[in-house]
Amino acid sequence: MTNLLMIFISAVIVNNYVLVNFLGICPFVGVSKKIAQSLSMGMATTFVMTLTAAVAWLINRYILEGLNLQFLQTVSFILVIASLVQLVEMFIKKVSKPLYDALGIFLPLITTNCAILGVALFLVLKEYNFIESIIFGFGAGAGFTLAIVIMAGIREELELADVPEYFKGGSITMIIAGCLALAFMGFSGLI
Amino acid sequence: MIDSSLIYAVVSMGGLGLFFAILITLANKKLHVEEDPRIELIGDLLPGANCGSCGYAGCANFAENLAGGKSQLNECPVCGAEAAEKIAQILGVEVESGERQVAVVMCQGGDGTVKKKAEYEGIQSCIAATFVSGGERACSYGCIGYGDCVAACPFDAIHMNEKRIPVVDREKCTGCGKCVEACPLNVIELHPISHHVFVLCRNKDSGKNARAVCSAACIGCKICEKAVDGIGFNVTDNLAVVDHKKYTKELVLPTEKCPTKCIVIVGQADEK
Amino acid sequence: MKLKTFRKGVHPPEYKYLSEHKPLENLPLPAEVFIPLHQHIGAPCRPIVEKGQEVRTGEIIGQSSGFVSSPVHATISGKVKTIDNFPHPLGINSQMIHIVGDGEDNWVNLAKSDQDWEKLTNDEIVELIQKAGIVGLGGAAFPTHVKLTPPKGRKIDTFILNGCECEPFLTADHRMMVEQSEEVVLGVRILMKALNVERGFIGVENNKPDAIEALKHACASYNNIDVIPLRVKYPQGAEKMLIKAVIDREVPTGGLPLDVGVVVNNVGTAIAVAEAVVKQKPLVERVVTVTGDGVHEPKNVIARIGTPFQNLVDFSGGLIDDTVQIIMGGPMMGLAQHSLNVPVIKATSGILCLTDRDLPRKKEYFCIQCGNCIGVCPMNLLPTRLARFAQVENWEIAESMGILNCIECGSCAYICPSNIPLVQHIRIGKLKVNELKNKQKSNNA
Amino acid sequence: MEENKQPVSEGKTTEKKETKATPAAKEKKSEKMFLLRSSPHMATTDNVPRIMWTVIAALMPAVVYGVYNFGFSVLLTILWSVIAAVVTEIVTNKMRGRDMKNGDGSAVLTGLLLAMTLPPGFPKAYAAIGSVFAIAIGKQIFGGLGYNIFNPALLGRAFLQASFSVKMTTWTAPVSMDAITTATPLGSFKFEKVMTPYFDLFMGRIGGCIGETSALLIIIGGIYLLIKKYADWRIPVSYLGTVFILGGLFWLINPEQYPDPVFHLFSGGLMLGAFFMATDMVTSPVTPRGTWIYGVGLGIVLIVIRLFGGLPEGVMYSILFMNAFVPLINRYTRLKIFGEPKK
Amino acid sequence: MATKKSYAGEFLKGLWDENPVLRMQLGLCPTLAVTNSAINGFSMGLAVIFTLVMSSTIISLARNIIPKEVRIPTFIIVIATFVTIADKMLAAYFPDISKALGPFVPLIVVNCIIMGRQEAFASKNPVGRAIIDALGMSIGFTITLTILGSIRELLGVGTIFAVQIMPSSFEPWMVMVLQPGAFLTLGLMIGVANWINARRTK
Repeated sequence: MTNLLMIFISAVIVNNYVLVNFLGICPFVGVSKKIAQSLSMGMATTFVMTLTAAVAWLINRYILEGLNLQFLQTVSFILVIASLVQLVEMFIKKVSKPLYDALGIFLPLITTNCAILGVALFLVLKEYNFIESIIFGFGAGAGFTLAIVIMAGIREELELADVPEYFKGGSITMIIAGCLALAFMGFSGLI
Repeated sequence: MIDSSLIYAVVSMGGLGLFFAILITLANKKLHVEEDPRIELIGDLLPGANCGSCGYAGCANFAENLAGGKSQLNECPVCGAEAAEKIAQILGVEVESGERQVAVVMCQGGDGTVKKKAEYEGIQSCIAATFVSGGERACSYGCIGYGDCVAACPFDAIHMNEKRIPVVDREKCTGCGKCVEACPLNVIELHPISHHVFVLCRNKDSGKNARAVCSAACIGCKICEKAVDGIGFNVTDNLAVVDHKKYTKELVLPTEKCPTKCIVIVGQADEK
Repeated sequence: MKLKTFRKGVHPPEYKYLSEHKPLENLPLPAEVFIPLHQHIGAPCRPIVEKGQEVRTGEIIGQSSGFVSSPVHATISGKVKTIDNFPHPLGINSQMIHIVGDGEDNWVNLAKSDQDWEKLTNDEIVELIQKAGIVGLGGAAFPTHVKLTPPKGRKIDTFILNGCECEPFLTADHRMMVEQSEEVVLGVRILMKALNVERGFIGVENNKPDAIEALKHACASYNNIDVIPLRVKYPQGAEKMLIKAVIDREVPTGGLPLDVGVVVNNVGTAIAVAEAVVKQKPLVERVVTVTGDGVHEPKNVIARIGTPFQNLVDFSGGLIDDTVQIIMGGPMMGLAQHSLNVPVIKATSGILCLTDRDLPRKKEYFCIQCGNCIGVCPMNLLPTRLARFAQVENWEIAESMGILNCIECGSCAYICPSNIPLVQHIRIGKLKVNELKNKQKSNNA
Repeated sequence: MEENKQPVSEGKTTEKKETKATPAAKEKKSEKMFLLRSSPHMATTDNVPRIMWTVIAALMPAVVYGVYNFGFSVLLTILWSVIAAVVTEIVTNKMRGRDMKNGDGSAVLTGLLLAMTLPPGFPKAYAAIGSVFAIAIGKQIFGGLGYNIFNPALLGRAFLQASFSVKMTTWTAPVSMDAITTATPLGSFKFEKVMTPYFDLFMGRIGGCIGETSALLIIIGGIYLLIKKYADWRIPVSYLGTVFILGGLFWLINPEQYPDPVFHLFSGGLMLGAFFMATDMVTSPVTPRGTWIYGVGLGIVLIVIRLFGGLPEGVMYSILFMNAFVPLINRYTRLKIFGEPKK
Repeated sequence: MATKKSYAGEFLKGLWDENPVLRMQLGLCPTLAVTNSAINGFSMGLAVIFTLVMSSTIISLARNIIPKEVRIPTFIIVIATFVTIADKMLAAYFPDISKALGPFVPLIVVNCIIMGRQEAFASKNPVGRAIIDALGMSIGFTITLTILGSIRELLGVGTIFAVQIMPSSFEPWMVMVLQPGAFLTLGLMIGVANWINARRTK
């Protein structure tokens, strides 16, 4: 139990996906302009990450390891992720329009989010078991959500600020991320 | 050994691929949702990298917003010029019928021309000044001079001259009307670009009062009306107005005759 | 005992000593008056006299058909010289009737004797008040008869007389309460009858002990009227704050005092009502405090409406050379004037002449988010945020944060250490938000 | 008030009557221009520079004690830091074409606060680097004073901590007395389980950063600020309160493993952080409810880092971490508007 | 194709005008993650050059036979194949670098630059152009990464490409090779690039 908690906290804060591991930076910069939007994005990502973690673990264990085909990791993971995401998107779109508007629209964006593939690759690297993998995927998603919502809050605030012309947009976002990374360094050694 | 792993590889990847390909194709049929056909067309033209740089949730979402007229094409930093052109065609950006409209500043009461009535201190914006007796200029009809219109113009087509009266660049102006909205006293009007003769004043006070506050004010003396035999110029409420319907180029311009020189030919240069 | 008051607010220096002990004085009859046709909230009047026409004092010269409107009367007898646009103290020029006096002050026929008002019906009282052209004399100039006619089904149970005069410098109401306390109480009784209410309160800030004393004495025999001393705090005179302070009811957002069963009126209004109902005398004059370091001799003057400010300032000894700013009303909410040629209107509670000493020109700094403005906003808004959202033209968020609830009392800008013109920013925001709302409404319709 | 009353003659009024009829005549008459300004026309005498300098003054007892405690050389460290901050402020403002008359004292305060959180033996040049970073990246790049998200001084310190972590954790003994220990009380507890006497903690007879040793003097300065209302009392109360309660809880669970709450309060940079850093107006929430949330969050993060993290001290990180949440807190803790129905 | 650029133009746009990192802010994950030294940044750049050029070639050649509906999965598989090849090559010949880059080599698959170029360019242009475009883009990417890596290495360790540059008295700013350093340096670089661009277009 403690072990699972540790994995979770580690994924959320100590080894935050965005700020410490540099994964999922593109959506982190792109979709962090509005709090509401980034929250949806975070939740959608968390959902897909959890799902991916489970499926990737299964594929890795029962197909790749079973057949000794580890070199196909990248290809098979990305294939599975892309297909899964597309299926989920279609499904949500059909089933619930409000849910689709809130979360579904972010799904295509998530396919090419390296955080997702990252989850799959990391959990193989760290040799987690099935439950651990799911917790890890969920934690990584939560960490992503945390970072992107904080960033969106700050960026909405900076709409009101007099940021120098040349540093607007991607530049100031990176610098804020740097400051956040500095702040998150306080948690190093926590786990 | 290599052979067997090769076979396994081909079989497993092929199997996975086949499995998902069939699944997606089926799902696509079963779960299809009707939407604006333009969205798909636009989506095809967008880069499709789903990078999120536009700030939307992926290309499809961006396409939806484009089709809904909620976003601007230039928000996508990846999209090339060609694609942009084609998308613009799909969107069928409405070509306005009739003549191009441009903004005209209906006031010449700049610094030195209009009397100054007080010192104004506070937010340097026209709308803010309207809360405080309309700022420092004595004329309560004309330009306040803090440039809200300049700030409102999305095309950089309006600028303050040295007398703090806005000047419209008729080339750049698209007639969007943002400046008209921004001006708290409605000093700026939209007119077809072919109209060149204007009475650049809006002061409706009696001639005496108007002249007292501004040396370029229309004083309602009706000289212009007489000069063109009442065709094209009308004086109502102490203010002369050009009737562009009746006004023709053949008529002698009363520009010179106007005692305060408030009848002005605007931007005829661009007609050449 | 702890004095009643509302939450938050500020306490600026009072400066009342300049004029609080100066008795009311009658201004000599002006040689000419400019009577604006728009002196109240609501539809402006149309002139019903013509150029050259002879008028007598108290004659109706401007009338409007709208319900939320109030007639204007000639305030001196003489001849209408012209009807034209002249500078108005509320800002830009507006239509006024220019009367040149004959120096005789001939009145229209007034009632010979005092009317026994207690026999009148409510409607008759309200009609007399409307005919007399009475509007809120505290500054808002809302037609009084409208306030006295609550919509059907609304029960008014309390009347509050606003004797706070929370603006610094101003002492007009104070002097009236001291010198005309009997009439004030009479006005309260008439208003209470018109409204059919049993309970009446007179809220007076504790810095006017003589007024409290006089009023207590005057209403000693009426046990349904209480004088309530209040802690000195700005903006206690704002209706919503006063109701909160006196009877602890909170007017809902976007609502009016009548939503909590209360009608609030100003001291000057009460006196005007008393005169209008008992003597049938229309509103032709009001008390104006002429004060500030910029005049030689601050005074409380009874002036005819339409008298140019210049006359009042001259009567108070004229301006000193250092005067830099003329304000109509108090220093917190008053309007800066660009000229002394504007006339006294029904809403002119004071003419404030300030020098550089009172008005050091302040430099604006960046907002440091100190939150002082939030600590004083009586409406519990976040002024710094509202102003910022107005500055970046994010009207939707500004509206969602309640920008329309701002009463523009100026407490936030007063307390701001960065000297940011918060009120001005918020005013722009309110204007734009209202514009947007109207646009949406017309789009939906 | 002067009493030289001018006679108001009849003649004067009639004279006016002629000149008043038209605006034209009016203009000639009153050449003097009045000032048009939006209400309110009165303002407090408070202003931003005064606030900044008051905070600096409130820090002075602790600074003086720091110099006394650690020797004259720390004064030079402080000077280096302050000068670097001011120079950076001037240069960056010039680059943005801003009016430099806007000297508001905030750069001095940032430099001073940064220096106060450095170890006494910290190289002066590095202190200056920290200051430059604090002003340029911590403040100016966000648009200058009032727009920064993170406390600039702490951001500068975090930068130094990450860059020169060895130097940032090398403590020199106080020179003013027989040193009890060269390590900070928190460090010695965390790594050696050695307690420091309360009285020394309270008075500042301990090792530590330049300006954070004497809890007493910091509290005096802090209370002065609270009285002047230049700091929000809710923040130190909720911050210290949370640390006390949470620290106490853990202490009750296992007194061997975790220090007692009083030790938590008076050790490390908590007092300085609670009174001077967390209360920084720019980077703390503006709403009352927001400040409570902020303070409690600070306390939780601090305890977590102190008890479970790899570092002995977490004041700086707790404040920086919570700074990041301030925009969200501000957004979601709007006050109930007067007359708004209760939810 | 109204505005057809010259081959040189097609190549140069990747270096500056459409520089993937500085101007379009794409492919940021590897940019940040592997630039703690110049050599790492450079190697990542090489891997991207290889992947982008190869996959662009294939996709450009096959652009007329790939059905529209499944083009994205097809692209992904093609890219993933080359990424795996690059990964294995690195591991075989430069095990140290491969270790340093860690999972970021396989993560090239989901690098927006590569996907974006396939969608926006290679799938619509003949093979010659596609290769030139891919070269321009990936070299622009490589140069940016190398510069970023050099700055961080110089300040964070005192060396560039492991050659000592700073005097020995220089105490390295450790933060520069850590995560905050990556974000901050890139942020400042983008800002400076914006500034240069503004000056250039003036």
